[in-house]
Amino acid sequence: MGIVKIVVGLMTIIAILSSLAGAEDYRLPSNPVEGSRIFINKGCIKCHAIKDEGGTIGPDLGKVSIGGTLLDMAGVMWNHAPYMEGVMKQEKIIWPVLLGEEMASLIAYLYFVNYFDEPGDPAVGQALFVSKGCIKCHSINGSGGKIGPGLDKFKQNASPIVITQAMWNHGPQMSAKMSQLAIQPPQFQGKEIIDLLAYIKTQAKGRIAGGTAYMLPGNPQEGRNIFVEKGCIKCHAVRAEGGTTGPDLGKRATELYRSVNQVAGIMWNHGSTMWAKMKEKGIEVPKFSGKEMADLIAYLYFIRYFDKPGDPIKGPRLFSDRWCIKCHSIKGEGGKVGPDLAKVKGISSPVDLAAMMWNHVPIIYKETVKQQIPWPQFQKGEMADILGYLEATQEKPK
Amino acid sequence: MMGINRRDFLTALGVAGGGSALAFGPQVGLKVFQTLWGEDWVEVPTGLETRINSICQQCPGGCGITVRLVGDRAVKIDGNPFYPINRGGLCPKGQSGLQSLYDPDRIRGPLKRVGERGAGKWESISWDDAIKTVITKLQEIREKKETHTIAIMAGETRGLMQALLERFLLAFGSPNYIRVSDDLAAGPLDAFYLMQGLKEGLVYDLEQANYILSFGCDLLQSFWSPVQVLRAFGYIRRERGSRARVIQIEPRQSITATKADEWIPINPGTEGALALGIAHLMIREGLHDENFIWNNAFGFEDWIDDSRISHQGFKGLVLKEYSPGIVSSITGVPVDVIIRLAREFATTKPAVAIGLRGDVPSQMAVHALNALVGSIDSPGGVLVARDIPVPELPPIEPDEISQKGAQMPHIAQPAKEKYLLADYLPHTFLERASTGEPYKLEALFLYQTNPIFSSFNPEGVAGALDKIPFIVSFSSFMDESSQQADLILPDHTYLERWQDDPVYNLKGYPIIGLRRPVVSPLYDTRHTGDVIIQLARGLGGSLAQAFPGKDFPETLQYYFQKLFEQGRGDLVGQEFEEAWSKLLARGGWRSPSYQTAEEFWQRLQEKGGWWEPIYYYGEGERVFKTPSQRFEFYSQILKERVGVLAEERLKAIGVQVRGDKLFLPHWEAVKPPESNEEQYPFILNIYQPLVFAGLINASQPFLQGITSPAPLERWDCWIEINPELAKKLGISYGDQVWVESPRGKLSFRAKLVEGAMPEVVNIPLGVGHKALGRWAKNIGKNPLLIVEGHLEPLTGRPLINTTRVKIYRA
Amino acid sequence: MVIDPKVIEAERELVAKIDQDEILFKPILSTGKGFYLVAAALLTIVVLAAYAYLAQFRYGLGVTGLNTPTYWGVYITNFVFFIGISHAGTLISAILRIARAEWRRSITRSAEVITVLVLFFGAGNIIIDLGRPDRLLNVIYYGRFQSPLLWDVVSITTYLTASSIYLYLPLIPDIALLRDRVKGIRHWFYKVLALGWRGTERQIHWLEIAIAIMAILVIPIAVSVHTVVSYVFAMTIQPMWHSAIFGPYFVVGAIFSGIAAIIIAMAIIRRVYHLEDYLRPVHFDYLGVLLLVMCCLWFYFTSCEYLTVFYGAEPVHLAVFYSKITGHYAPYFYAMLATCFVIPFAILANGKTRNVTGCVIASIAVTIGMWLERFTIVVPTLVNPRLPYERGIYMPSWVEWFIFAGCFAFFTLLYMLFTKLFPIVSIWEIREGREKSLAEVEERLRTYLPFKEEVSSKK
Amino acid sequence: MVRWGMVIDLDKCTACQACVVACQVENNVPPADPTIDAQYRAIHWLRLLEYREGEYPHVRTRLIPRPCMHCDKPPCVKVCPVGATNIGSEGIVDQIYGRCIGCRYCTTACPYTVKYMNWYRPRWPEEMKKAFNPDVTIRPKGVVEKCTFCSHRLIKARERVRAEARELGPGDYIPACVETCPSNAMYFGDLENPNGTVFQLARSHRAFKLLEDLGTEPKVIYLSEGE
Repeated sequence: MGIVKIVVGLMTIIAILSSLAGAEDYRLPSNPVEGSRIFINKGCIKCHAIKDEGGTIGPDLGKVSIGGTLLDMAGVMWNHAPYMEGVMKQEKIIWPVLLGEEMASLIAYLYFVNYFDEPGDPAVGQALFVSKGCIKCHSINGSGGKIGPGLDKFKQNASPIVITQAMWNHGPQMSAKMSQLAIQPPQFQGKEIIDLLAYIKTQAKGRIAGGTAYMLPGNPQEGRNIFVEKGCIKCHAVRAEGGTTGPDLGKRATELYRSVNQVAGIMWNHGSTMWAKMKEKGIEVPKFSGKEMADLIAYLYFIRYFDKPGDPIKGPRLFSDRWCIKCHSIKGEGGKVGPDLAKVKGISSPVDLAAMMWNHVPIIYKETVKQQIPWPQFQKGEMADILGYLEATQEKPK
Repeated sequence: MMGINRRDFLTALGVAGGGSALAFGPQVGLKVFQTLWGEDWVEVPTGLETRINSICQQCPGGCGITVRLVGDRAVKIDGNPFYPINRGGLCPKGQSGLQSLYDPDRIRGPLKRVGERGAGKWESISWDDAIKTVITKLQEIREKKETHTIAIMAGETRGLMQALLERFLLAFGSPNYIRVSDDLAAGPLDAFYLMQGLKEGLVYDLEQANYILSFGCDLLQSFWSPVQVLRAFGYIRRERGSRARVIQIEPRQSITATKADEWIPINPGTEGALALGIAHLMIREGLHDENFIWNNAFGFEDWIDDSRISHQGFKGLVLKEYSPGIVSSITGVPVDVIIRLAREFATTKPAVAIGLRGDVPSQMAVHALNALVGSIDSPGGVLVARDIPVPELPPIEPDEISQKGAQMPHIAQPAKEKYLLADYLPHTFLERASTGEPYKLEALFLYQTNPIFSSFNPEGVAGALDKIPFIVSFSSFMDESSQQADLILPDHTYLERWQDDPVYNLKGYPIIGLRRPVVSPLYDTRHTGDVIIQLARGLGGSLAQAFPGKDFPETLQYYFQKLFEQGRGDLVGQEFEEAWSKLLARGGWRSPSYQTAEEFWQRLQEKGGWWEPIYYYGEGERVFKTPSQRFEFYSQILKERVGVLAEERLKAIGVQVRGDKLFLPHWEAVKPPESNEEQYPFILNIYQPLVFAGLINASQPFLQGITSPAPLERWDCWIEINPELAKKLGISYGDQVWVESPRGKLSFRAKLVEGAMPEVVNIPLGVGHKALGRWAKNIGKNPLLIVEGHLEPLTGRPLINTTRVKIYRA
Repeated sequence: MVIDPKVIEAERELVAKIDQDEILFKPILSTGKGFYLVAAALLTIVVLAAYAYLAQFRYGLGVTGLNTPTYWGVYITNFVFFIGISHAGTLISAILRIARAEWRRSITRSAEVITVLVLFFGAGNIIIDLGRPDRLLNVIYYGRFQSPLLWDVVSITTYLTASSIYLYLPLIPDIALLRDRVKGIRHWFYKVLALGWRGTERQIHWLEIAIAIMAILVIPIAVSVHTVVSYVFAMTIQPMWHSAIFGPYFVVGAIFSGIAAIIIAMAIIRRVYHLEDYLRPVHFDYLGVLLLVMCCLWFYFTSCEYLTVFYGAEPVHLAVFYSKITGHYAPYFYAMLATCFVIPFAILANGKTRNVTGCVIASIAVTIGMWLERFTIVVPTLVNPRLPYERGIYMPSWVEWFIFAGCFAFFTLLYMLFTKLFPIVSIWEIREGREKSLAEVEERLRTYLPFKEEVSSKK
Repeated sequence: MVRWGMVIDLDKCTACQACVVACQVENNVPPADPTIDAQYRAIHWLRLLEYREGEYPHVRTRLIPRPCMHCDKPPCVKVCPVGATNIGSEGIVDQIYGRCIGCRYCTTACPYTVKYMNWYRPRWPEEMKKAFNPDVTIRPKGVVEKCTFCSHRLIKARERVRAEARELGPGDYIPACVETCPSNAMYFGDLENPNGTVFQLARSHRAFKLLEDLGTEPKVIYLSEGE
């Protein structure tokens, strides 16, 4: 008996792992900003704001960080659902129904919001320009060192990432120059780099041909490709996949869940170490052009977004602990109020399941009230656990 | 989609009462009853209900509209909620737009004059014949190598249509594109040019202002884009956290003054003096924004130029000459009020001063106040709108004749060294052109303008038109000027045509609306753009190559293709999308809601427009295009323009002030030379009610019906007199009163209004047409007939509120 | 002294004629040229009015001078006025009957006829005033009793029925008299209407009871009718309409105008049909006194109404008040005051001027005055709405004037026709008075006062 | 139960009269002409009132848009003899044109003078008949008409909501005047819904009603000008 149980358990684990591994790349959004339209169209905006713009009934989703993995965020949505349902009923707003893809897109968008920098303070930036020693080599408006190029040559309205990208591309040279001149390479903490960029941006004098220099926001999928193509993967692993010279970025995911230029700053800070290592290994330092750096950082930003595979032991336990079993059955076992969850059709990923749960909130809520069941709350990771379990139990069409 | 509507009108007709008639037998009885009863049935529009987004053109405001259609009939116009100019709101003019489409007196096809000019005898001809006639005429002119003798006069038009008209002239070989715009509605653009070096793009960030000091600018009635101002007004009153104060300084208690927190009556034409008085107090009390002045202004303090000559600065002039006492005696505003205004204005930031496009020194005085509080290019102050992208059309290669023709001097060019700031004078050129100065016109094209009605000298303009051998009007309506034309090639109304509508909003960012046909043309009319292209093709040669598309819609698509290629902005959207775009743009990102040009064009039609909702502060280079690259209290541009003039020339153009003062904001009385104050004791103040601002909507009965909120002032024109004064003159409410100026007299119905100054009489402008269909013709009177029309000495722009009149009972 | 027997014979004939009341039959039996001329003239006016109404029917009420906010004008004034006149008759005659005022006998009929005829015009003006006369029956289909207008419909219908019966009952014996005198179609006509009246004791008995019941019944109905008419105005919250005294005020006004109408009618009948013997100065004198009383009462109510409004000084009410006192409606108001009070009071208060001519002049004044009174009640309130609207000045159009004139002409025509069909003075009542009443009055008087015989008999 | 009401914020109102025209277009109200206007017969279901106080230069003018007040205790409904004017269960005072007999008792009883008579058959040029709103009947001559809060829109909104299988929410039903208001000075909604804007604004310290002392209990609430 015991052995059989273990075998079945192991098989389940393998099934879950393989399904999640397959789903991961699929979920990496190509244009996370797309979700902003779902945010508007589905009426989220009536209650929620993003960075001060939008409704005031719910919290400003650009300010509260509900960051976490995709399914964790779905879990947060779920946990607040009864409250939202109440408010929406009061305001006579229709419960928004989401497709799995839409839900993924929406969550990706909400996750992505913090990728964009808060505007820096040019005044602080000006001070940093001096205190970090940039002024020793670079000039702005003719004042400053002549070793490096004048920094007012940047184009007006150019994205700051263009500047950080240029910094990175010239990094090895600068680093060499600095060690030559015995200057300590500057390190940027927190938002310092953003302030500095804001300052440089205000001083930009370059003209833009065609009227614009705006960039499309980073594309994580592209970023993944760049990560591979530019050879980052040779040293860095993401979740154990890749080289081991550098740290596994999957483990540093929280650190990389920052705005684009902060991440660029982190890269810069580690620059001299990396370049040294590369020189050592004889790897050419990768150069970025266009929006490659933005894409790369978008990928790094999204590392944290991937769910860890669900815990196959916790999954079934949650199913009964969180009272799901009172209404739902799996393969005939459990309550008969709701449908048998093993027989639900049209599921290709846990997000589809999450969307389905979300869509049925009003019905489920009514039922929980009727049966006096408390609203099931899911902690970090638990959503992945339970959805993973549910997906694994799906009766796959043969 | 609403489904099909099938509801019968009037089925509930009272058949019950026909009982007595039924005695003759049901059929006969019913017939007799109906004949006596005189009722009829109305056909019901049926069909699918749809909505189409387009752009309003009842005024130049550029609001987005959503037209509700039932079948092929347009039944209601509402604001497009996505459109950033109006956000779903619409003014009464926009609402009554269907009355322009379904106007029974529209011109229904090309007309050719038969009989005397202005006799109103027309013959319908085919489009082919009409176009052939024009081509023949133009070819004649070309053969004579006098291509410069044609001109196009165009009203409020912009974007591609203007580009096409200009291009046509250029390719044909004429410099004479004459844009006639409604100056009453613009802000102090001349001051904007002289002090900031920019000819357009002046916007007031009303939504963020806390204190709005309006010097006679009737914001709520005759601003160029009414809905924007009305929206902003509602917003600053209650929607945002703090409530802005609005002060209206004006001789008449207009609607703006009524709705403002305070109305300050002022002697007409002295607004500039009050502004200088306020400036005096601000400087004296040290309330001005020294930071702004230090960093961004020129000519505030006394200064020494390169050749070591010392010059007076604004500060010195104002402190010396405009003490509150003096200003009070000029303006009639009590000293304590001036002091209060100055302190409030200086301390309630952000504050903004809004003026009119009156005489240049006054414009400068008002605009200088904005600099004194640092409200230039700052939230809640004066913004400089970002450029609207102008997609390029392919270059043209005019032939020799055309090149020569295009290099001729502009026909409306002012006489040498007169009206220094005017490139050309749309208001007076016709009168001059009729004398053969600088040359005679052979052909004139009128597009969206009616100079006979809107000019100050209708008889003069009519006489001038008489001397032009060939006049073509593109008007959809039989207006006064079209009556004088030889050929009328009627355009579609705005609800039947394709057009782009570039405009900027009060937040200073560019928008391009797409106007598209909501109904197929009702009559045999044709898009003027198509006509122009057809003419060009008919004329052949380099002209034919000048136009990229075979007709206007194709050209428009080409134009938007170019816009797409520029890779700027996005389709218009909700407020959130505006904020989101801004948020992205701040970091240098852009995430358009379309990928391909086809998608762009498709979704553009659905949404109604394109925008780039971005404004950056502190772009000094963009905001100050003056020689000093700063805000110039001391206008070096003006100095440069005037510099060449000798003393006697200055005298000749009527500028009394000399020296540095001439280039600084100052005040001088604009006194019409021939006016006799004793004989004509009152000043005539002409204003524009909202419904007729722009002077094109008088033929719409819904608008005639709401000319004024007050009784008995609809479908008519009236004169507003202070009751005390009326008593003195023995005039009572409703009397007919003669208003006599040196130029003539007209009678108006008297309205006694407490909100009129005792020495000023007010008359609304907008009615008094002699044509334009049943709802405009011979309704009310046009006060412009008695206006003297003095010209501003520097710009040559007519000043309409300088006429003195006497009034007496008819 | 010998009297010429011829004279005696002549006198005897005369007496017989008087006894036979020949002169009362004369209008019915012979018709002069004058009648046809007058009738033709009146008919012309009626036709013109009909044309005017047809125009209104076809084009709508726009042909009148009504506007926003003056929604009611001449028609409603007419309505109130005619309903007021209708009180003439029935009420006066009923009161006099119940009071057994013997001088009533020659005037009741002419009064009752006024009532019945004029009611048609009162109600008719309401129908004329409707925007949708074709939907009149909606009042029955969808009638809602909370509307005072429906109270009007009910009370006027009742009143019309009651007063018609009340007119008809005393007419029966006279019809019988006529039946016996004429031949041919007219005989048949009267025969039908006479309902087989033979003048038996029993018939007379029941007739008297019926008349008595109707007389009593008609008084409260009449009072209610005009009260309800006043409620049309008083039940709204409009300034100077919403007044508790409107009920009695209107009733008093109605009786006032009614009496005036009778006097005018009497005077005309007297002159045209030479009934000086029947309608004597004393009748005019008595009615004159009644008119004087009503005149004072009317003045009392009017001053109550205006004084309270003035003293209460509510702005909206004052606006209406001043539009009548000093404003656009002042001419109407002062004309009303003169014709309703000053002129009649001056004439009637003086015994010397309270003769036939005097009474007629006063009555004409009152009739005009009461129309003006209704006009100044209806219109100024509407012209001065509470909110600051334009004050449209109401000027009746030709259609309204034509219909107004038509109403009067038609009423007169019908009245004339009535006199041609039925005796305008109740013959049988005159005879009854002559035969029975002298004794009866004497008998009655005996019950009032102590008489010698009584004293002696008691002893 | 829903009670429809309107709030007009006079502080935001700019007296542009867009509401006036929107109402006319939406409800097929015929345009006047000089004659009709001079006869005081122009129909404006919604119009602007002008109050003037004081003498020059201390003049205070107030401009107040006036739709039908849709009183909870409407004097017009009380007096209608045929029930053509009636108040619905949701508080909308409506007019049944097919039943009205044109006695104009309601027009005289209304202290706000918001009801209008069709003195003539409404006149339009043939061309303009194309712009008729099919949802609103054309009134025949001789009947009284009035502002209905665009109740035909309520009917349509109900149909739409039913098709979408949901309840009527805020914003589903908005009269034409409110929809067009450029300065967003007009609000419309359920006076009984404590979460609604209208409910809250109606209880603001600036709220007042026209002729409140008459006890007609209007459902159009004004917010006064000034701070």
